[in-house]
Amino acid sequence: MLSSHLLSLLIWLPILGAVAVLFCGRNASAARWLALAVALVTFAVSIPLWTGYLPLKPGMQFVENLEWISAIKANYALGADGISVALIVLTTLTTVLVVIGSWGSIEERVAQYMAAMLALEGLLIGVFAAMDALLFYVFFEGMLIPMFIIIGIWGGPRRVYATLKFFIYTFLGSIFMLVGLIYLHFKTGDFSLASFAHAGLGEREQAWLFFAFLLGFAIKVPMWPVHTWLPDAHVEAPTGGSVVLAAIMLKVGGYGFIRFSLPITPDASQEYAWLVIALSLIAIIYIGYVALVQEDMKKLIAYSSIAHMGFVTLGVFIALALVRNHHNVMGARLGVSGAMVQMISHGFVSGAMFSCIGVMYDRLHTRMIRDYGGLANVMPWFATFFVFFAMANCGLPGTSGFVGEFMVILAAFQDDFWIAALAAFTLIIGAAYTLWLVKRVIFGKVESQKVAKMQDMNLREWIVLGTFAAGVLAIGIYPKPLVSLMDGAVREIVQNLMLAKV
Amino acid sequence: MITLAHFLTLGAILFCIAIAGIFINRKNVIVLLMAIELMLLAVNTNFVAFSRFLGDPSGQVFVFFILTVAAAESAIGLAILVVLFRNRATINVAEIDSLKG
Amino acid sequence: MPISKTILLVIVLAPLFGAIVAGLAGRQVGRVGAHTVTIAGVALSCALSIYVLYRLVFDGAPVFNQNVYEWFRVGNLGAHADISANIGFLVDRLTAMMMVVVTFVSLMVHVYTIGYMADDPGYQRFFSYIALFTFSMLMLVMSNNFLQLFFGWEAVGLVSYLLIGFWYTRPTAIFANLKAFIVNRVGDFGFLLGIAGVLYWFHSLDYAQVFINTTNLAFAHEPKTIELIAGHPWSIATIVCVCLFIGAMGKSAQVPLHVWLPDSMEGPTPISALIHAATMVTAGIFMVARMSPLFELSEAALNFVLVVGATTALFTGLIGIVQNDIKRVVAYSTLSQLGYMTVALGVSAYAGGVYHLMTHAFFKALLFLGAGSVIIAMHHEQDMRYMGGLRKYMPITWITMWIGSLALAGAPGFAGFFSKDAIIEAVGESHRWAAPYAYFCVMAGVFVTALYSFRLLYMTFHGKERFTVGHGKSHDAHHDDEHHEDPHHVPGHLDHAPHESPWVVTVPLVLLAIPSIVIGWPTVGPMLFGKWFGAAIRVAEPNDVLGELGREFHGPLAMVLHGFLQWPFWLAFAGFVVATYIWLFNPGIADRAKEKLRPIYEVLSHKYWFDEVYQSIFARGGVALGRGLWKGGDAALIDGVAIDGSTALVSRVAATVRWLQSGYLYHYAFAMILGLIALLGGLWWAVTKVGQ
Amino acid sequence: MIEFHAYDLATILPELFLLGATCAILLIDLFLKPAQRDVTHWLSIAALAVTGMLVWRNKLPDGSVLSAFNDMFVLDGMATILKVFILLVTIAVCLYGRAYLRDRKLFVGEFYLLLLFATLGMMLLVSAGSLITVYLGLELLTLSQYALVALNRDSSASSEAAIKYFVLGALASGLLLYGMSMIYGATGTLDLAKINVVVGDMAHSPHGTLLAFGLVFLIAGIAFKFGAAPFHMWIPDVYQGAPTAIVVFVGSAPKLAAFGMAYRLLEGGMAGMHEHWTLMLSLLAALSLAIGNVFAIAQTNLKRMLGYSTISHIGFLLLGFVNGTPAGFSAALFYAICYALMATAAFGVILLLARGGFEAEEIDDFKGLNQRNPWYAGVMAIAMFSLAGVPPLFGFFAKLMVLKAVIDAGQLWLAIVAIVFAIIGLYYYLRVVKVMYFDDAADDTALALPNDLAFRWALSINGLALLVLGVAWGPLLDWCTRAFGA
Amino acid sequence: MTEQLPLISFYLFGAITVLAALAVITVKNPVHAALCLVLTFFSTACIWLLADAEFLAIALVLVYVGAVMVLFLFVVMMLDIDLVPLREGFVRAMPVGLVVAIVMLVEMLTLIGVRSMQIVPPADPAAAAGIGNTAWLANALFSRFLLPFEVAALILTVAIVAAIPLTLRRRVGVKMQDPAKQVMVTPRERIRVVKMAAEVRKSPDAGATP
Repeated sequence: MLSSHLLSLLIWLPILGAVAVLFCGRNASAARWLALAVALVTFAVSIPLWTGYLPLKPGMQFVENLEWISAIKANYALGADGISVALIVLTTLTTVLVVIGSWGSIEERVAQYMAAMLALEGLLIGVFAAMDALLFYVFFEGMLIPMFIIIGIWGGPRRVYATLKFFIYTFLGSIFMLVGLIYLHFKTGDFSLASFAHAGLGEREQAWLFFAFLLGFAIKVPMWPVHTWLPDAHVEAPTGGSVVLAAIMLKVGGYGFIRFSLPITPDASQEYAWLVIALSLIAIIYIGYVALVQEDMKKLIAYSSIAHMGFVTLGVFIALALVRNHHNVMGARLGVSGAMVQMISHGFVSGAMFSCIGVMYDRLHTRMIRDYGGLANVMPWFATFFVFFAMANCGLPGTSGFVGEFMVILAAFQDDFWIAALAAFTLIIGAAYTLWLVKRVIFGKVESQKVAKMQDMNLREWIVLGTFAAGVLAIGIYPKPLVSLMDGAVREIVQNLMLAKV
Repeated sequence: MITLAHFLTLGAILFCIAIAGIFINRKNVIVLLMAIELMLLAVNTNFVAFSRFLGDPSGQVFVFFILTVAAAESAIGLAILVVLFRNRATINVAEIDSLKG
Repeated sequence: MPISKTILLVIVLAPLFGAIVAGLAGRQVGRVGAHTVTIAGVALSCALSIYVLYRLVFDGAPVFNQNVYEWFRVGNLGAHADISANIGFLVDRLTAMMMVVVTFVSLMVHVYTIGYMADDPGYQRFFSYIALFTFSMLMLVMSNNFLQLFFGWEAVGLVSYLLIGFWYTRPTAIFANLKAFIVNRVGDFGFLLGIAGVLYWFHSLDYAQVFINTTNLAFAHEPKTIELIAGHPWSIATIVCVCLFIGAMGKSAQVPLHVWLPDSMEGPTPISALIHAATMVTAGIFMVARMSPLFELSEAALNFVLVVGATTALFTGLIGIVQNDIKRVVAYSTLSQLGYMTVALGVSAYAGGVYHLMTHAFFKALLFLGAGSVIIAMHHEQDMRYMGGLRKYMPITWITMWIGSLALAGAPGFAGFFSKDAIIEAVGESHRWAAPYAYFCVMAGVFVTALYSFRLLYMTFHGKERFTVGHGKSHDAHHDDEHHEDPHHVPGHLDHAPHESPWVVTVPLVLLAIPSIVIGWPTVGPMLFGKWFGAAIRVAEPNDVLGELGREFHGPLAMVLHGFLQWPFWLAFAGFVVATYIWLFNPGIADRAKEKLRPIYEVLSHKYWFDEVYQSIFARGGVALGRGLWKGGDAALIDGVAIDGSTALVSRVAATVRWLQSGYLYHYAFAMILGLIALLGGLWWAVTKVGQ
Repeated sequence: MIEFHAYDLATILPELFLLGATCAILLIDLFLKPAQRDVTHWLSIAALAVTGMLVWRNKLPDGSVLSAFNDMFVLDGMATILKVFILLVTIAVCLYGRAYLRDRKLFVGEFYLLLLFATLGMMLLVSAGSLITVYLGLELLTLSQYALVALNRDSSASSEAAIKYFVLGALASGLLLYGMSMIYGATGTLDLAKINVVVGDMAHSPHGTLLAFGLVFLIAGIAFKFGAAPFHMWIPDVYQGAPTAIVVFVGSAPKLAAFGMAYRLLEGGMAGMHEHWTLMLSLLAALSLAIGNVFAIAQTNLKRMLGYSTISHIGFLLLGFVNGTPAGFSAALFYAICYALMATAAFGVILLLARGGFEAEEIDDFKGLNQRNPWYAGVMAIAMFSLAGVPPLFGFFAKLMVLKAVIDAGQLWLAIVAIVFAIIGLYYYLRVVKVMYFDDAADDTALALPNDLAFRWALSINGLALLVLGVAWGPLLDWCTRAFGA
Repeated sequence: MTEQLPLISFYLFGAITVLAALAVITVKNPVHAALCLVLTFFSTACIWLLADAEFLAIALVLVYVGAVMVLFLFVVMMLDIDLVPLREGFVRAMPVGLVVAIVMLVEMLTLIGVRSMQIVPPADPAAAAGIGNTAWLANALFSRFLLPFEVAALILTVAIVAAIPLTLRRRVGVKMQDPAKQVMVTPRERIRVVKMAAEVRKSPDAGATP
């Protein structure tokens, strides 16, 4: 019973919890505790999802399929494969950490904040679990609202600009996708992803749909040149918002490529793989250079997120190139797996980095690099964590940051030396901007009086950063469980690519 | 003999005069109401003509109703006009522009 | 009986355990606890390494090659089709030798550190780092696959980064460690590509599998060349080897990626000894030797190696002559010696390279620790111009430093002699097109080496004391090292007379001095000419220069005697004489020579302007580029024009067109009529169109 | 001689009841003191409710059509569903308006009477079977509306709005009548069913031109009732000028009636000219989308902004017609219902905030509403997001169905136009949310709400309905689909 | 000649109609405009007579001229509007108005296809049925068009309900007499009975007695 409705439970528990939290009204502590309880329960519920998933069993698992709108054959269809499971668990875990992390940093309208967070969690899980295009779209768009509220209410000075930009940007992308979905419904008569995948589309149709999807997901990822909403959103968002945004929301884009572009428009995806690959490489290098010169820590990390997500898109589409140009199945699977690992890993690393910045911000209320320096003197433990996460951010082996990039670069090389070379350039530029940040923030003498007064981490921050660190280290040292969790799904995706008429 | 064309042409001419009256009129609103009456007159002429030439009474019945409604309409219109005048002390069309943009 | 996996695991994990304890629980266990646990760990793994070496060499235990656990696997079709990466150990004689060298030197450094860092607040942290380094280095040398190799490769880089920046309040230190890491990353960039190439072309990341596949006929059908630039087919072996060697260039500080090593001297001296002399920097040499089966496939790559090595060997040595910072002199000599090793690799004399690696590890660690001892005595004064005449204060250091320098200069009989002489001979034997150039470089290098080695000795231990003791006034305001604990320090001014360092410092010196003298005698025969490494190093028949030399080899003694008749010896001797004349008898010459040879001096003292060029092109250029892309690309174009521009346009349009809603009735009516007319017109048009 | 049958009366029973009730209320109201006006209020609501029940009782089995009074009056699925929602919305209008009217000394019986007459007109309109019934129902509705708009006779704004509305409205009905005369001339009958038959035959004969000519005028009249560009000019002025309590009405129920009228005239009468009117309507729709959204951006007055947004929504609604199949009409009907609900919710909040002497109609009046009253801020936010068409709210699915209809019709360009302007439209809806949630209130005191529980409950339910229907909109959609026998 | 008479009269009345209509929208004084409109109605009524719609012709005259136009004139008089400023912009608007009207007219006539409509009217059905036009009309009106007839009544009600509250207002301080009140007066509202002390006459010799 429970296990058969696990996904529904995961979606609706947080959303109903959010409603409950709203009713806490002005009672802040009640709201906090209730939110934490809900988040923890949700996380607990997501564990059996992970343990109960059978990696070798093909197809979706935990499937639920209820009729929703009979007139247009839109169903409440849920299901999860390895990739979804991984992302869902990441979501639930991150939400717990976010709730803990914003315990002290959010002072006003706590109930609304926590409620928004929980609602966001539910919607995100919905996105990762939806097997029906319309349902997916509803979650996909719906999650804009809580994030809009979060950034707008608890954000920084330019929050209005940032949040409007965020909303309209994303809406712009996804509404074109909507047209694509409706067109597919026109072709197939229902909204299930499975039947979309067998819509029997012509070349031109596929091309149009591919670009519709591309716009939608590229903005979410985000890919160059539609990335500029992200830095603004991150800079203005409260810490929790940034963490969720970076750790999970961006993943929706990558996930969308896997779920929509590849299965539905395989030929067009292969046709235009070069384009996405080019954009990904631009993201990796161009954005790397841009990150180098940021003066605002959050902006820097935001840009580095874009660069890292570049590896996700690169991995996915390099797989297409491999299948088409070389019929290199293993390479393709390596690339896709790499991309997926990179998504999970980036979830941890970027989440951790933003949490670190949050820790600093709570003390000094500035994100400007120049206001810091010499933190190692006053907050040694924090410095340790920060350097660790920085190393993960520049892809040091032994941390999760390395695994995905490593696999993607290996895969890229199988397609073309130069693609791999350009991608591998991240080793240099990534290290440059990350470690330069470390140098200016953590090392050096304590310059300002304010810094001198900073206290080392408290228990809550310990829990948050500690958990992130554990995840980063675990994936870095022993990625196999993660990879094999997703391997089945990846295999099917790549096989579908092989089946596609080329 | 008078043909249908005659009536329709007359109706069209009246109609156009009415329309022209509505938007070249920079004078008081009453003239607008009159222009509207002209327009209805044109319509009625059409109906009468058609009814005659089709040998079917329903056209003339329609005219009957139009006359009725037009009366009611002008009553309300004039009432509104009075209210307007009481508020503005003018019914100059060119001065009724506080709602715009 | 094979070696048990448990032992190897203990060897690797013991230092890690120490590191974790000392690092995370440093405050709890305290200083003593920290150094006890780490030293215990390293000592344990050192002992076990020696045991493993013994098992391999003397009771012929088979080579150990097993996976510990699978890191990831993509696919489940079957062993060959899948792409999998493992963590595992490959222990043969080469590995074992490295293990011994690493753990032994590391142990020495641990002990030495107790004294050197005695009064440093970061004591525990330091021990944790060096123990961690030992772990990483062991992972590197014991790996049986490229993934783990890369892991160790980057891990040692990380530790090196942390240790160079150990005194993180020093601006120069944190600049140096950033520079070191990034330059290393440039190398790793190539290295990673090399690994990717290996996986692509040799279908595995496992050494053994790869080496089999290089010769495997199963892949004979695949192209052996590829056109990276259209029209220029290159052998894939060349590409792979060059990429891998770029990694080695970064790690082993070969020109032009050598710039980080001298700056790394910002770190505490034990680190310079352990990481930047004995072990980490030799990882590149080890890696190339390990990859000999690959490199043997590509003449071009080996020529490339040869040229790079030779250049490094000579030109970095020259810089050493003009340095005044005692540690930097030693650093440049390290660079030069690494160049020698690389040259050896370049002429396929892998054994020679590795052999020099070993001997060099001992005497260079000795020199560094000696320099450190001097620095302690001088209260962290590193400028040799404020030293002199120290020999009567610190005899042990003095003697051991002499031993080290002689070994370095290749005085017959000392450890360095055997290895270096062999390399030079090998270069002489080699037929590579780059060999003559390399031969000249290494020959000249010998002279240069002797020159700066003895210069160092004389300026430090001999001549008159150029420092003042007690409360005297400082003599010149020249101040070239800005990194001191106490800002009130006046160069060359000591509060009390220098004295010999404590035993924790001197004992390692002595223990390192012994092998610096004797290690050559027993080992040269087997290791250089005796195919001692067995299958670990594979040399194609035509390239086997060491084999050539081996035929003339009649035991160490003969080699020593023969050495006296060789050019290298006389060149070294000449260097010794010149050094003696200039820096011992009439130091004035040095300054006059400096004036005379101003241009050359400029070139050398600016280190060929490498730093300046890199700084201006890559660092500043990168920042400028980034700012351009940010302001110009993101801010101006994408945001300014596309995003905000379009919104601004829309709202401006809205603000203007809204007045079409003029508020006038007749305009409203007019709009309706126009709409009507338009529709009628359209209909008319349609009708007439249909009509025709 | 007078011929009609009992079942005729049975068929129009709801209308008859409403008529009787209205007359009764008219009389009762005469004898009420202003203090007792609530009696009228509740009586009217009761009358509307009972009428609604009767409509429901008269509901026909799917697909069957019943006509009375020599086909002057047609009862079918669409009529039923439209009447139900017209009555619902009108009840909501009564509930929302009371406090506002009372504050402004407008709490008079005429308001309710005109409202009831207008409702009657709408009910007649949506089940009109003949051009005459269409015209008379329309006039019954519009005349009441003119009077309602002018009801606040001391306000110069509302009288200006009224005169504009009146003149343009009269012009529009003149156009409509002219079209009707042409169609009558071409077909020789006023009976829509018969017209449909004749048109089917003669669509491509030379008389076809005459028909098309008449059709153009019909379209103009319909477009005016909807407020589709370029026949939209009255909407912003009326929305801004008229008392809010009346704008709630003008902005909601008549759109449903207009839908019914359009369907009766176009599909019920001119089905044969299908390709003509779909083309014209698609042009009007595109223009409305453009004008509505672009003009709305520049507005600072919320009522006026909502007026322009109405125009854009009408553009969307017309897209459903463009498809021209039952699926398309049901999508359009679905959209009309959805829009009526959204509009009532949005204006309801404006009414809630308005107090004696203070109209909460500037967007800035909503500053910091979230601090002052989170609940109704939430309702307004839901309404705004729903109007903007953000899932999971009702408005999104209405847009979805319409876009689907358009794309099924192969008019991809229209869909693209629609979404491009939907994105522009998003901006001004978000601005309202932004003002409510992100800006700080001028005074942070809790909001003083009118102590009218019925109003507050109704408004809350209205807001939540947008959310609930956003999740479970299937049944309503099915109902709409069945209404067209698809 | 005689069979040409209707045509001639049509042209005559048509001309009057058009000219009067033009005058309606152009003349300066609204009173004149109203009177021109009356003229238009009269001539149109005549034209309807030519179309054998006697009842409607009369109805037009009665309803419009008799009721509506009087109402118009009444309002015009009531709101005394100064005429001078009302000429502004008229000349500016004239040409464009003319152009549009002409274009409109051309389009309409073409699309109606007046050429193809040279139909001669059939015999008057009413006459054929042997009844008058009114009866003919009434038959239709009260049988088939019953429902609309009722609705028309409704509309008139609405007109009343709408017009009264808009225009009727009780001004304070208006000297208006209310018959109801006059009837319902009671005496005590009209006369006030005032009590006052009786006047005592003083005798001249009153104080003379000792």
